[in-house]
Amino acid sequence: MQNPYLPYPVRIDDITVEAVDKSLKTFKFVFLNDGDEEKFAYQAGQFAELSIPGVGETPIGIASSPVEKGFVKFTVNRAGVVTTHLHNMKVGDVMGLRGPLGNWFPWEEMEAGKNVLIVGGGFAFTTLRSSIIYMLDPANRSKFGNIDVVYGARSPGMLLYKDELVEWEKRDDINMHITVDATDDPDWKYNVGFVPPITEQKAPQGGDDAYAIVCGPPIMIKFTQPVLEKLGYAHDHIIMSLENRMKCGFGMCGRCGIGKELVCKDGPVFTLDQINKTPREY
Amino acid sequence: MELMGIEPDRLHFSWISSAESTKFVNVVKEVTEKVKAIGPNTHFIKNTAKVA
Amino acid sequence: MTILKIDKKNWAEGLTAAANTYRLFGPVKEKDYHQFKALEKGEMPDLDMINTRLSPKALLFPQSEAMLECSLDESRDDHHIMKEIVRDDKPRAVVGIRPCDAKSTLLVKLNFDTPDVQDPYWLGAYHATTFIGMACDTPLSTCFCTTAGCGPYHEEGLDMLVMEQGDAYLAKLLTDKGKAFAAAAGWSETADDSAAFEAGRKAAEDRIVSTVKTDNLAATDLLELHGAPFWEDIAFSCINCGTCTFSCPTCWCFDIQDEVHGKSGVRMKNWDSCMFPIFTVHTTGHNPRDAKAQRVRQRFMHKLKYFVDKYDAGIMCVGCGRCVRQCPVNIDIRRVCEQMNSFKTAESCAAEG
Amino acid sequence: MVGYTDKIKEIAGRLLKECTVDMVIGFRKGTMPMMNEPCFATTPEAVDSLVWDSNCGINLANYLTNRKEKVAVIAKGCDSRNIVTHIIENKIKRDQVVIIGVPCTGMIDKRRITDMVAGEILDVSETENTIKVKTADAETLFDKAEVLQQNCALCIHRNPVIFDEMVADAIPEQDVVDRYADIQKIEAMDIEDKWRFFDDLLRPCIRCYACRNACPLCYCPTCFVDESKPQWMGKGQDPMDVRTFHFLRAYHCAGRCTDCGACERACPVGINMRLLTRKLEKDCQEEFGWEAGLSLDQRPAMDVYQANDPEPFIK
Amino acid sequence: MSDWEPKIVSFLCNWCSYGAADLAGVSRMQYPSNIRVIRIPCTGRMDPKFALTALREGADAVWVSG
Repeated sequence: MQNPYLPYPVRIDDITVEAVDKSLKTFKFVFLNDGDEEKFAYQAGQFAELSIPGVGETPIGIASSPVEKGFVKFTVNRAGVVTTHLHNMKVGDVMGLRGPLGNWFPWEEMEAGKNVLIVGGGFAFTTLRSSIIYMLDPANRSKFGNIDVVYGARSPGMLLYKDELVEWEKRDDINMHITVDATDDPDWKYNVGFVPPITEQKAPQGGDDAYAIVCGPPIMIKFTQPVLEKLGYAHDHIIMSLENRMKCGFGMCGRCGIGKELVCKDGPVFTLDQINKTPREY
Repeated sequence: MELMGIEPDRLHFSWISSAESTKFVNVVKEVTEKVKAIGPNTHFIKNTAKVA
Repeated sequence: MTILKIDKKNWAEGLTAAANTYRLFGPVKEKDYHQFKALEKGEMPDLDMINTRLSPKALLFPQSEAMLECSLDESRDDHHIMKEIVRDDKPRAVVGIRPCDAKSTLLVKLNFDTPDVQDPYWLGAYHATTFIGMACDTPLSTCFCTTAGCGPYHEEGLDMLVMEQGDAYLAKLLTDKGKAFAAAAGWSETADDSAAFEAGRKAAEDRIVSTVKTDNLAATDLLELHGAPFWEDIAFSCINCGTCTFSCPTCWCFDIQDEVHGKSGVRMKNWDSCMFPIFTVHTTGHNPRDAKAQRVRQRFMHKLKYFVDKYDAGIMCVGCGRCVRQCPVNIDIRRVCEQMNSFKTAESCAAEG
Repeated sequence: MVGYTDKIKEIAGRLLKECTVDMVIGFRKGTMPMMNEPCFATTPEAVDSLVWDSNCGINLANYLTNRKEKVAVIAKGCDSRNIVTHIIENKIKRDQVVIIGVPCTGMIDKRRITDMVAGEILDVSETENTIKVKTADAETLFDKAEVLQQNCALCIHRNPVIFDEMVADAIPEQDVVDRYADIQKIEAMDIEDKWRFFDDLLRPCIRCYACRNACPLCYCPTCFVDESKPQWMGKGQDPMDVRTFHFLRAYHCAGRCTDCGACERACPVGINMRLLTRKLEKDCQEEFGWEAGLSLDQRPAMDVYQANDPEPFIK
Repeated sequence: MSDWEPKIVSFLCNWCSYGAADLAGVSRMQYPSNIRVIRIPCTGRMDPKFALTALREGADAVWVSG
């Protein structure tokens, strides 16, 4: 019987500081035992538990994409005991990784030529980056209609994966709308303003073949939801990734429950009408 | 602490002004002697979590 | 279904015989209440009790159990790599468990034994344990097992059901685990006295005084029940201690904690309770269930609504009455279930009115 | 305390009718013998579910912490002292609470009675100083003084020290000769016996925190047990962690505890943790001459420094 | 038992005892090396949690000096 609590040993291969105030770092992990990477096959939208022996575990969305082989990437915001300890670790340190956990974005439905709108805010852009790279992969790009991305952060320094954002900006098969809440940088080429109004101006019309994936702080989700409804996105086409306190990550310890569903096992990805059927306890 | 079963000599308090370096040295010696007299701490020790 | 007749005289030596292949557990009286404990050599389970104060779930799901260990000593080459702690899954036998507690193991099994992921610690203990149940002839006034999906002579979850008859015991062997234990104990004198079990069951069930109606829990809409007006009144007196969840046989929530001593780290699984605020608090400090009433609502909704909808196996309660007896402020699940069951949503009473 | 129930209903009804308070906190009949459930009444009609007898051992001051609205609370001697401590520690303002004082002749010890009586207790009724316990096949009569909770048997503050209304006129205080006999017995033991005594006392603890949560003195937003930065103690069942928890919980009650017995009453496994808090209460009394919560204008002993504070242990 | 050296965790108040220790060191006075010094701003910062944790982690004695 496979022990679901036992993490795969991994080594930190590379650390890149994402945010200007060093609160966000992207960690690139490499599996120590070669058989583990196949066992860790995951889909875009899933998360995993980063396990530091003697300190604890923390659930983080997988930032690398299933099409990127040989490593797994996570972007971690320094918040609690485990994440602070992780931020103090250096390349070459050994730790653990448990997963992949939870469900993923409904790729089967969306791969039928559907248009996809991605709305991201702050550091919740990790699983969205994984999705974008998955969709832009030559093998998969043809399965989707057009792809729009609205991604906002507090300031230019807080944007994640800046180099990749610039790269995607150049491509023609994806239209990027990057925004920041405010900036005093004169040559800031992109939008300025909060995500909901920018979504209202730039996002395409909804319809039964359009899906919207929304990930970000609760305040952003609260104000983006009416905008998407106005644009005609049906409730079962608005997809969200929820966050809750988690320990086991595979639906046994009972703490991440919202009504009948467990965020870690039946989620973290839910459609809006699923969420409307559960009590607001996340 | 005493009621709980920890030897009184395991806990020392003192009041030393920053000028009284001699008193400091004497108190250190006295405390060390007393602790040596009662031996290592066996009661309030937790080396591994004794659980199921 | 073979039924054995065991004379009380050779009940003790039967158990001692079984003790060399099984590690025996049973109720032992400590201070002023009974508790399930490992029985020393030759120690007999003390059966003159109605039920133990805390549930026997600690036998399969200890309050704190070390799961993984690792060395943090940099000099070793396997430092920081977690290794599973080997469990001693030698055969064990629990003698004297009541049918309601045995049924609770099946409800808890729904959580720890799901098709795609299984908990090796709980299942390892479960498969290694043989449950020797004692039929319950003198239920308490707070027992409502007959209306909570089981009963004083219920057989689900048990490997052997033992019933007292004069100066002998009648033991109904239910599973081959039960047969194996009977063989190890050397009991073999059969007696097809199923009528005695039937009569015993009838008599015991009539002595149950308190009942619980759960018929339209499943039908009521989840969100309506969640927004019902009576939660504030139910939760007022609650002091948010963990007594009800820790004494309940069907509560399975746990916490994972790491502890380091010197150069060795341990990852352990501890009981946890939805009554504690830190159960759901996020690292940012946001707590989805911040108010006391939300937490009390979560406990009863999970037991009497979410579980009913999710597993469709009745309520997540076996009616043992421990939470009623142990609650320091006497919050009574029977009264809560009554209010939840008879809760009329706005439009349904309009329809009737 | 037999006639108190009607007087309490009358006062509570009046307070609610005149809207001097938004809510009255009291007890309602429990669903089990010797148990009552704290409840709140907001309408004059709801008042007749209120009840008062010798099973109201839970401390109602616990429900006053950080309350915003105007509240009436029924308080026996020790509860009223806790309300004084609450007011001194700014957990509630004096004008915000109307105290319905109850001269208390003691609460009965549910655990001891259940232990003395064979079989399940079906009903318990009481007269002024006798308790009648009915089981399926027997009926026994106890003298109330014989089955009191230990803290009520030793209690020297049965009349509330602070009140706005009084349910009955004051009753004579008990003059208890030696209140700390059991503590002195433990203090006389040698180190090894003390250690084993507390090892045995705290072994059944299942860390459900009923003692901490039943106590009105414990209102920290994050208890030291739950702190993770740094994490002071383990969360498991290691005997040292259990002992550290009980040690520090009792330590926080030094000079504040009124010995109402709610912690011992709430404990599912019946641990007599009051031995720790009463040791501290004894020290406060002997060294600082201080008893918790007696008057609003006197600062607690642990909160103020006097030149003549005894400090024999400082070198 | 003779060669056993006790480990004493000592909480020294930054201004008084720590100053005295500093003065003792400056004037080259010899004192036993069993004490492990933890500097605290003042004995007001001292807390029973510290003493208990020290003993639990293996200290043989705790010395608080203001």
